[in-house]
Amino acid sequence: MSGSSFSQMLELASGAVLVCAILTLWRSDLHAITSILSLQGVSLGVVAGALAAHTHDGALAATAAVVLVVKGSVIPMLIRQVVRRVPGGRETSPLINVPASLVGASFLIVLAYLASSKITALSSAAATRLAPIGVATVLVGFLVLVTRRKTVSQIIGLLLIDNGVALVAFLLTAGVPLVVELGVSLDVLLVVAVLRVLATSMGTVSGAFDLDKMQELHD
Amino acid sequence: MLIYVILGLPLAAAVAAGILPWRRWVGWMTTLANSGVAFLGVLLCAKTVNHRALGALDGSLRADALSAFMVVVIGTVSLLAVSQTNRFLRAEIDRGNSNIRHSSLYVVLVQIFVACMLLAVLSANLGVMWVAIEATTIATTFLVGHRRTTGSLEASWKYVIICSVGIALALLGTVLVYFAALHIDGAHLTSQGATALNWTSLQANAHRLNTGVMRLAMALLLLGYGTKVGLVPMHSWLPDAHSEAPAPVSALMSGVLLAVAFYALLRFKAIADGALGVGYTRSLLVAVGLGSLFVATSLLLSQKDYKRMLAYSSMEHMGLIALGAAAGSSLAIAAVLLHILGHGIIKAVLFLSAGEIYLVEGTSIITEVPALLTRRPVLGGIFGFALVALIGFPPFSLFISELNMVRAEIAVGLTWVAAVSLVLISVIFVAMMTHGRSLLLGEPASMGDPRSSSRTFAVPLITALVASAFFGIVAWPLAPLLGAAARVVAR
Amino acid sequence: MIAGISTIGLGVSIGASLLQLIAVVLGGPLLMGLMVKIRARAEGRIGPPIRQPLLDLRKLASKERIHSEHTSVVFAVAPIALVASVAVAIAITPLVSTFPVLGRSADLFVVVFLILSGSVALALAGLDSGTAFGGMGSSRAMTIGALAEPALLVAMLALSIQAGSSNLPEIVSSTLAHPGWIASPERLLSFVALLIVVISETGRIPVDNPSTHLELTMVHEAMTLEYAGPELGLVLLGQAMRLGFLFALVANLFFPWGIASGSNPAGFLLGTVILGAKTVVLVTGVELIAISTAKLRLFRVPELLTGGFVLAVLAVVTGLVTR
Amino acid sequence: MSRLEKHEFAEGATSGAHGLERVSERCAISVAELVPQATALFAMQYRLAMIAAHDDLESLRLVYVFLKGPPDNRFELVVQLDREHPAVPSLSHLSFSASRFERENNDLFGVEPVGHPFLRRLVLHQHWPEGFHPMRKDAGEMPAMCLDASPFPFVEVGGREVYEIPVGPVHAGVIEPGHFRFSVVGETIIKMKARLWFVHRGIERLFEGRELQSGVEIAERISGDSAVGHNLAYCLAVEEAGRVAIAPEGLALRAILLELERVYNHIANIGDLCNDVGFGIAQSRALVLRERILRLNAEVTGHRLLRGAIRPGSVELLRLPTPIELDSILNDFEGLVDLATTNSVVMDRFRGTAALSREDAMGIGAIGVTARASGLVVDARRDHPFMEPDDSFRVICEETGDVLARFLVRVREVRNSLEVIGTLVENLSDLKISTDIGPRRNGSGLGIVEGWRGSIVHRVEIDGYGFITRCKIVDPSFLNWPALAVALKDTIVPDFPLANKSFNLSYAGNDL
Repeated sequence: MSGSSFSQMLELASGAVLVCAILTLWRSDLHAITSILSLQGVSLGVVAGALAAHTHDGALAATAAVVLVVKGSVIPMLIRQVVRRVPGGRETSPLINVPASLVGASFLIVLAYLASSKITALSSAAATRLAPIGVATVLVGFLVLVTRRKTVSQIIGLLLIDNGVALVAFLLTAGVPLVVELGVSLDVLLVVAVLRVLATSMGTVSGAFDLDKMQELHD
Repeated sequence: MLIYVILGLPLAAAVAAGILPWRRWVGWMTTLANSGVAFLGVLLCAKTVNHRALGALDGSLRADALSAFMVVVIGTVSLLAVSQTNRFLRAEIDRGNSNIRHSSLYVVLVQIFVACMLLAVLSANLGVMWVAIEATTIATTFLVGHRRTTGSLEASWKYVIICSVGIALALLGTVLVYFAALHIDGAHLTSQGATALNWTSLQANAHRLNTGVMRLAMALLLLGYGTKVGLVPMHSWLPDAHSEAPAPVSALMSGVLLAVAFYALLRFKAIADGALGVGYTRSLLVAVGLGSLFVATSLLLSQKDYKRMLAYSSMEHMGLIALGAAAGSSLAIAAVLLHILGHGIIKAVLFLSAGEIYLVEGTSIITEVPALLTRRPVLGGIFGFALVALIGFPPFSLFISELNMVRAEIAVGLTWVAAVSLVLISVIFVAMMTHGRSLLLGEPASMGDPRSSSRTFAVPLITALVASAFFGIVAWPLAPLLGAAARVVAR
Repeated sequence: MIAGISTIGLGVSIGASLLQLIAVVLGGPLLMGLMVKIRARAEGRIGPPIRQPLLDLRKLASKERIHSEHTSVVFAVAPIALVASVAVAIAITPLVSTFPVLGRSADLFVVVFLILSGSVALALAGLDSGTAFGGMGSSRAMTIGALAEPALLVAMLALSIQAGSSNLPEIVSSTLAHPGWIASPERLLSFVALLIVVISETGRIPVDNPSTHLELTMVHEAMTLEYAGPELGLVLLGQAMRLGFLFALVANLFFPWGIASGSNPAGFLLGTVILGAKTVVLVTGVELIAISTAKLRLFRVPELLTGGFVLAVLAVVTGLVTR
Repeated sequence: MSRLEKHEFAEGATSGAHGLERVSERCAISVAELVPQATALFAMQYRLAMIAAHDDLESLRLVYVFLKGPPDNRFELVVQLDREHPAVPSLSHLSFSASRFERENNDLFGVEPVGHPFLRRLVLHQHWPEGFHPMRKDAGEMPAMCLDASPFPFVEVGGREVYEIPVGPVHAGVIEPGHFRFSVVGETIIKMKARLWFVHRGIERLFEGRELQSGVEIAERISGDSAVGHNLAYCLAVEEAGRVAIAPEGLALRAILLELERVYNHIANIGDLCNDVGFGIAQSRALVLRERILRLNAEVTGHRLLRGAIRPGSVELLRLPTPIELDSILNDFEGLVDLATTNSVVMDRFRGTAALSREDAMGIGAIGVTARASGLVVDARRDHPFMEPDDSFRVICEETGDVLARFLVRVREVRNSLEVIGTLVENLSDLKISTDIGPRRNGSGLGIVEGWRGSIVHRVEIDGYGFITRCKIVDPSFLNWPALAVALKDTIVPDFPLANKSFNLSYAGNDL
């Protein structure tokens, strides 16, 4: 892969990861959000794949394959099963409305850019310059997590954060060592599986897919 | 070899408990496995006390004095907690809240939980350590939600979400550290590869890491692992999870899980101190430590539920430990480690006896359980002594460790921090005494059934109390080990 | 780049601007007619001929002027202000040639200001008529505009960061020089953001339904309900010119190929034809989107526009990151 | 029930005319008994379907028609009133519908409901002179209209930032006239008041003195889109008054026409709903489909709007719809529904918009599609059937009461109606069924038909010479218009056309 097309590919795929994060804030149809999440997983896999092709790194290529499978299809599939049980299939009552959270997201993106200046200063590699995009994805994930009230939306927020961290990891260090990466992917998968079970039993025990309905514990 | 056995014991116990249907003897078998861990931990201490480190699996696993000490803490507290598992499961089954299958799952998950914590402290690689700590979250989720009530499900939901977010931030921090390690002195190093995340090499090269990246990384790590420790601002899962989880699980989580997460912070602190000097991490730790102390104090004052009271007390002690670590001297770290051990044992005793109180009284509201000492002298006595120990009365070891932490803080110039923390400790002291008095003393409304607590319950707990008092009076068996462990991370 | 202007001569520049103006004055209504036609065809109808808007304009021009007695001078001036502001914007923007008259002043902020002042004039006219619908339309249009204009500015900013200048002819010229730019994330993002803004500013579905006659749902139509005769013609012409201008601008910012960069009259003619082709493609695409979707709930329109705004911000940040 | 003094309905309590179980009772009571009797009936879950006033020259007579089903129960309370000072105690505290009927009778007959809390003009606008009651036999010539009439008293909503938007009565587009006044804060509707009766044509008066057969032409034009519904109700009422029974095949033929009318109107409405959210492509498909059905209608009855096929005592079709035609319509219809339901913007516009709660629907006494979309199980085809319901027939309900619910009720009813038609045509061979409606006798009859909007009720009285003396009509729109105002609360202004279309109420049927 030539240098410029490699960096262009990297830019597009990383950009897609962040755009997907924005789209999850934008849409309230949970089915659509799940598809967006899947797209984000694929974009992440493409980032890893492009890096692997560029550096001829076999371990990284394996990681890319794992990411594609786990984040592109397995996790969205698990989430889709939870979404099916949500009546209406929509995020109906975010704590702050969509326009406000979108404006918030734009602030977070700028913040991420400013906060990452120290990181990007350290290396002039094409990939390193894109690190703020990953950081921004993490912050947008935070926003989703904090402002959305459906259990599914919270899982999605968590995954956005996780994908953002993964993007930073790929861009900065071409992925953490394979054994760690496998552990990380496995952990994420297990967390989603655990959350899926929890969301389901919360739905059956108290009929709550809405976290506002779960306010037993407080001080 | 020793390391393999230590890791293998709980795993083997988990496999066995997974295959066999739950019986009492399965519970005892896991207790045996955990006592093995504790014993081997002591052995490991003996081997590492003279600053030697043991390696295994091509250097992926590594045990130095600090790891060995943590193994002992994990072994001891899990031994205490697991020794009560049979009683707890029997009671749950008798009440129809659980069945054999759930009980099996419970035993398996507890052992996996213990194994993950052991892996976290024995790993040489900071990435693997991250994976292990994240795995503890997964293993404990269903333990927290074991009772499957609305409250416990909500608690486990909060627990998983908040801790996963925190741990994701920690991963981001770890990635940044790795990134810094790959760009030592501004040059890109690719040859380092996997060993770049080994904390020994990181610590050796610490002074050459990029300071800007390390600042960001350390802040993220403190926020991330701080979530697992239960430090502000991401502490809100802690009281819910600890009060909703079954008593042995609360004991394990409060007693060691928080400490293991703090162990991760200590490791990173050593690296960050090398790169940035002590000042940066110190100010961060002081901020979160005082914050946690403050939040814990304010919520302890008006607490009505004794299990939540214990949970907030955990937050308080984690705050104290963070302040101790902020001081960072050898003395301070040694005190921190002693505090970790003392708090682990005492908190385990308290949660286990609180579980017992809940079992016989059926409520966790303080005012609904008056005059416990009169009605159930053994149970009340254990709870009372443990509470006294927790508040920091001599002769228990927490007194010594708190005293030494304060001394260390003053020694490094954090006098105002020490002063503020002492004030807050005093307030907590009063609050806990008040709650304890209304729980333990007073006129019994009715005598109830004076069922005496069983020996399997009382003996381990009393032994633990005595041990804690013993270490409070004579520190010599521990002193060299603590010193050796402290030197691993202290400057 | 700017040096080129001196070589080309003022006369040619004025000629280019005039050509642009004529192209948009005729082309804007035709584009509107095209959109109606596309929709009609998609719905299985024959629909009015594409030149229908031009015929309508001719018809309206020959009618007598009628003013409500409750209106003031604002009502009479607003259509002229609308047409004039758009005309100036058209004249100075590189649509057919990269060297229109006053090309140096064709800063993208100036153009945004001109577009905005046309919207304000119409909104004032809606308020001036004093009817319930006029006020309602104005308030809705201003709400939408308040969200669309920042998105427009920020999206343009992203382009100017990439080109290193906020001068429109320069942006167009440097895009010509770097064809690889069009696949860059910031270009794609700002393209989507601009498209959203253009759809909302021209009152197309899903933001506004130009073909509805239900007073209560209208946005842009509601402001102009009180107009009749030649003044209605002016308003419609202004709106058509704005539509033509915005689409031509977007087309040229992102796909500038074919624009005349010399003083050859043949090049101008070719540029006009290619510009027409580009805008027709763009308009067809937008109308196809409009056909396949429905009008958003009024309170979801801000979601769409702030989404466009965030994409624009994203474009700026990506531009800064990848520089 | 025990407190009611029963009077047998002229010829036996159970009218076995159509082989259906039906309990019809009539009970003449004094003015004083009205409130307790009505209270008892409401307590037994009866609904008030109409209050028909009659001018018998020497006295005025009110007939309160109460309905309950299933099983089909009809109860009439008859009250004789003094012609000079006609006054009855108001039932408005018992039933919201009653308050509207009472206002109607106050305007048209001058029957004063004593104790009505809200006695203002309903049917007659302010320019009609005070004291003129057009339905009285002695009303005489049309009086001069007053020019200085007071404006219609709308309830003004006070408060900061509340403003009013008046719309109509003349609208943009080809719509019947009605004036709406919105009190709005920002874009949110606080209160909507509808002013109707701009097309009051005196239809009921036109029936009087006509021959039974020639009532059909008027009945079919009460509300143009409900030609079958109104005409069938009229014919059923006339047949009941004349004690005539139609053969089951004839009733099945009539049911086919009724369902055809339902199908083409529902499909048109589904298209209109899509158009109101700017999804024109769905509407054009709906219009194409509607046109196909109209052409089918023309082949089946000779008239695109199904007029002229049903007459008192008879029904005549040119041909039956074939299963292939029905299948093809269903197939195209499913394509249309898919197009709309898979568009997330369309669904977003429909969902949650102008929701009418079950309680509100019940309190207002809503019927038909409106009621069923709010979860009320009411359908005259089940409650007051004129023929044994087909096995494939289902009462279709949704729970949420929003635009989406009304849309879905229509969608599912179209499917069900096509299925019902399909099974009905299987067993039919005769296309013409006719029964002599003589010998002449006087009497009264009630016709209840579930038109596509809801239950249409006609109450006809005939004399012994084959003429109509009174025809009282209740279109479902009369009962459902107030529901629109309730559902609009907290809806935003731009959603009004959509909400209005989802109720799809008739102006002509209401105004009469």
